[in-house]
Order: sequence, then C-alpha cells, then structure tokens
Amino acid sequence: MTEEEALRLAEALVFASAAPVGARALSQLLPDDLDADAVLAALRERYAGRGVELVEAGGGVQFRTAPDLAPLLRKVVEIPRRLPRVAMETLAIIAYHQPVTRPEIEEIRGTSLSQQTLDSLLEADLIGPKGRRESPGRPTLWGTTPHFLAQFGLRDLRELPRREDLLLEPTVVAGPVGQEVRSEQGSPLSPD
Amino acid sequence: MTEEEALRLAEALVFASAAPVGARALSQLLPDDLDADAVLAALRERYAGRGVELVEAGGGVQFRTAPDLAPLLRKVVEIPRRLPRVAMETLAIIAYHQPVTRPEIEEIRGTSLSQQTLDSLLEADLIGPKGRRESPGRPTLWGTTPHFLAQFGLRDLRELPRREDLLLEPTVVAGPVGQEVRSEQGSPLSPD
Amino acid sequence: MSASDTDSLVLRLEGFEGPLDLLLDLARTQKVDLAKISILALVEQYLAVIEGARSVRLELAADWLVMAAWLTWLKSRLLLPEGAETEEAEHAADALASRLRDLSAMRAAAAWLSGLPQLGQDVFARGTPEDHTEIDRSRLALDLGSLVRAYLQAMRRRVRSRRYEPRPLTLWSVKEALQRVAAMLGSLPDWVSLEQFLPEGFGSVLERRAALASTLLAGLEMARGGAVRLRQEHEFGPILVRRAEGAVEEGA
Repeated sequence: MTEEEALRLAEALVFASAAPVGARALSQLLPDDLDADAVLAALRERYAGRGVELVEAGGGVQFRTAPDLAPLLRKVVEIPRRLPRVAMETLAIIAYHQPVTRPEIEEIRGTSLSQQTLDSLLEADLIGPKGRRESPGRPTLWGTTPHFLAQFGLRDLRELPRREDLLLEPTVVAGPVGQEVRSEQGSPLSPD
Repeated sequence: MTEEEALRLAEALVFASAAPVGARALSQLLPDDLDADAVLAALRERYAGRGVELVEAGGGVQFRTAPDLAPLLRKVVEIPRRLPRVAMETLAIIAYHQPVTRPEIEEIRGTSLSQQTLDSLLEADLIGPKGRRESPGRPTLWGTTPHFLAQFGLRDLRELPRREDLLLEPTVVAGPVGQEVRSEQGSPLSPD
Repeated sequence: MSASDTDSLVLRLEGFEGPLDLLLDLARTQKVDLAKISILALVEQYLAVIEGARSVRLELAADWLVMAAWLTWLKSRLLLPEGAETEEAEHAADALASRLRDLSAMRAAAAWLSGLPQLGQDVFARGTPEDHTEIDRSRLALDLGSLVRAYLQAMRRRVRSRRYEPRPLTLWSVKEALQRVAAMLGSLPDWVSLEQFLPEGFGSVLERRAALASTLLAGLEMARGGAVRLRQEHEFGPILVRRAEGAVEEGA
C-alpha cells in the first residue's frame, strides 16, 4: 500500500464514521510498515485551510466544518438550542470536580440544582453516572462523557484550563493589572 | 468571495447537510456572480480519485466513500446496535422495579408492551423470568440477568444510580399528584 | 457602592441564583482581585441589599436570610478586638473568600467552554455518516447513561398522564355515631359501656379508635341535649351511658 493509498483509506474511514476515529482503528486497516499517526497527520495537513478540517477530539480525529463558516452554515443547517447558563455552569463544575455528587455541586453553586438542568445535561449525553461514593447514603457520582469531549472539541480533560489560570479574570481585574499572578487556588469544597 | 472561498463553503455545506445539496440551496449562500453549478463541478473534480467522492444523489450532491474502499471499511467500522427506546425504557423499569409483572410494566409506562419488545430483551439475555406472583392468574415475574450486570459494567444492582439521585422525587412530589405517584413507585411487592 | 446601585440590585435580586451568586457579584463590584476583597465591606453590602429587598418584599427566601444571619455573626466577630473569636471569624472569612474564588473559577470555566466552537453549533460533523458495518446482532451498545435516561423518560411521561383521585373515606363519622346511639338507646335498660355502640368489623386499629372518638362525641352531644347521661367511675375507666331521666351529668 502506498502512502497515497493509505491517505485515501484514512480519509474514507474518518469521513464515514459518525464518531471520532482513533489511530488504533486506522492501524488495523494499514499494513505494519505504515504508521497510523503519521497518516492522520498527513491527512490533517492536506485538509488545513479547507472548508472541512480534521480535528482531534474525544480520543480520536473527526472531520468538521471550519469554524469561520459557521455564520453561513447556520442559515441552512439545523441547530439545536444552546445550553442555558445554569447548565453550562453545572457542566463546568462536573468537568472540574468529577466524580462529584449532586450535593457537592449545590454546595459550590450555593443553590439547589434543578431537575431540568440535570436532565438537560443527561439528555445531551454530556454527563453520566460514574458509580457511587462509598459514604453514608452512597450518593451517585457524576462525570463527563466521551461525547462531552467531542462536543467541545477537546482531546481529553487535561485540555481544560487549570483552575488557577481561570482565576485570573480579566473581568474582575479592571485596568492593566494583568501581570498580577496568583499562585493559590481555592479549595474545591470549603465547608463552613 | 473568491472562487476558492466558494469552494470551501460548498464543501462544508455538502459535508454538514443531512440530505443531498442542490445547486439552488448553494446559490442562496453564494454572491450573484458565482455559479453554483460551476462551484459544485469544481468540487467534484477536486475530490475525484480520493477516498471520498462527490456523487449525484436525490436531486443534489453528496459525499460518498469511494466504491473500491467500501469493502475494506466494512470489516472495521463496528457500530454496536442500540436498543430501541421502548426496549430501553422497559429494561430500565424492570431493572428498577424487579421482580415485576408485565401488567405492572405497562402500568408504569402507561401503554401496552409488545411481545416483540419483551422477546428482544429475552433474546439479548438482559432479562429473565423470576418465578410467578401468587395472585390471580399467577403472572410471570421479570428481573434482570447476570448478563445485564456484565453489559452495563455493574458489580451488582446496588450500583444503579438511586432513584432519588435521579431527582425523580423532590420535584415530582409537589402536591397530591406526586404523592399518589410516589406511593406506587415503591417496590410493587412491599405493602404500604 | 452608590444608592442607585443598591436599588438596581434590589430589583434584580430574583435574577441571582442564591446568596453566593449575589455575594460574588458584589465582590466583583469591588473591582479587585478576589483574594483581596474586603470581607467586611462585602458583608455590609450584602446586608444592605437584603435589608432593601425586605422593605420591598417581605417574603424573602430562607437561604438568603440564613446567609444574612451568618454574615452578621461574621461581621460582629471580625469587629471584636483581637482574640480567639476573631481568629475563628478570620477562618470563616477565608472559607467564604475561598468559596467565592471557586465559584468564580467555575463561572470562568463555563465561559471558557461556551467560547469553544461547539459541535452542532459552530462546527458540524458529517450530516450523512455512512455505516459500513454489517450489523452484528450479537453486540449491544448499552451504557448506564442511556438506561438512566430511558427510566427518567418513562417516569416523567407517567407523571404527566396521572390524575389525582382522592381515596374514599372509611372513617366512622360523628353523624353515623349519633344515628347509631340514638337507634340503640331505646333498647338499653341500664348503664352500658360506650364501646357497646361501636359497629362491627374494623379493618385497623386506627379505624376503631376513630369510631370510638366519634361515638364519644356523639354521646357528649346527646348528653348536652339531655337525651342521655354519661358516667366514668375512675380515670381511664370505661365510659358508661344510659337514657336520661333527670339532670344531665358530665362525663369526667
């Protein structure tokens, strides 16, 4: 198999799949002397700057439309509703504190979590149950799903910004105080 | 918009659309001086001989895997079958309410349960008979199998998220309607 | 904070997701690093807002008031001269600042996530993915998430379709007791225990007690009207009934 043939095959494989495709799935199709990662890298290069690009997300690669075309495409492609702010905050808390129980989420937000919010995240397949905490009442632990990574175009959870970096908020720091670096980090749960 | 930009847009549009894209749909996004047919023709040419090709289908164009690659892909892409929604709901109800009779499942779902659904769960070895209820007609009791636990990666049934963690009760039990539901939600075998 | 700011906060109170949300917003208006906010100033602002809101709407949710009470305690301790209690308060103040930092970080994380190009919103996957699988019926894609979702769906549909029907009342009423006592009275020669008037066949202890209470009420009612006399020999002893001939005697 030539390199060009490998490229064709990888292109077809990734194009056909509804979910991100891992290098391992490709390597099963390739002869031993061809490296799947290298083939995918060459494929990405070929699509760079095109209307459809190869991006890494959720443990594999996937073709996606270029972000700059979104305004035009939204006119013709059907778009699901965006998640409301509360759901996004809850999702962020679950992403950063996972595995986490419902009372812990409520503690961090300082308010109760509505059925609707949890439902919307479950239904969007962004979160899922991750076992139980071995503490009184054995509450369910929640965490993010692989689809969460795919949805936001993240390779893995380590791509989330570190919490201490998030705290350098440009909105709070008015004026050119940007260099101020804070090393300390709020504890995830500080009980009263 | 340059011709190259039009090509990018056409590529993204055809890629993202759930149905074949006609020249007219594309022309709505293009400036007047660009001919949609010409753009699609150029796009087809660009993809000629590649792993994915632009083909005519159903009054428009669509990307399709190159015919010679399809047999190669057929072996690899494994998409496990999903249970239909009705079967999944039935399975969930059996998991949470077992041992449970068919009329009880129908009562909970508020609709009759087809033999086909029950058969599909039996065939998949996800449920099995668990004796009979000692009541008129001696209906069969259904419960989940050990294979059910293995399929969902559970050690035992206590690993299922508890119903109260799913937030069913706190909001549902608002007023007399909820109370009525709650009292029947308890295990069917346990008297009040 | 100026008076007009306070007013607008009062009006916006319903827009806040609980006390912590409001506190964070107030901390932001101090326009400094969250690590350097003045807890005292924050407490005063919060209390001012809550006080203002109470003058407009008396019914303020409990958690707002609980937070206000806690902050009042914190403020009083922070104002004390140096001592063990101040130290305790400083710990509490640190904990509050730390919670605000964490919430703030999660806000920022949510904003960061929202800024990412989202699949299906800003970038699109292939609209017509091809399935080259020969469907292998031996494998099922089962995950706990979809099981739980299915269960929620079934239960929610059920709640929607359910109607409330009150249970029929099975308790022996005073009216029924009155009729029964009146009907039986004529055939009684002498004092009899009140319990003799109870109907037969109760399902539960509760029903029997309710019937006894109704019968006692019926007896008292009839005694007041002079139709019967009631007597009780000693405390908790049986209550006796007979037809009245003269003066009415009160039951003990």
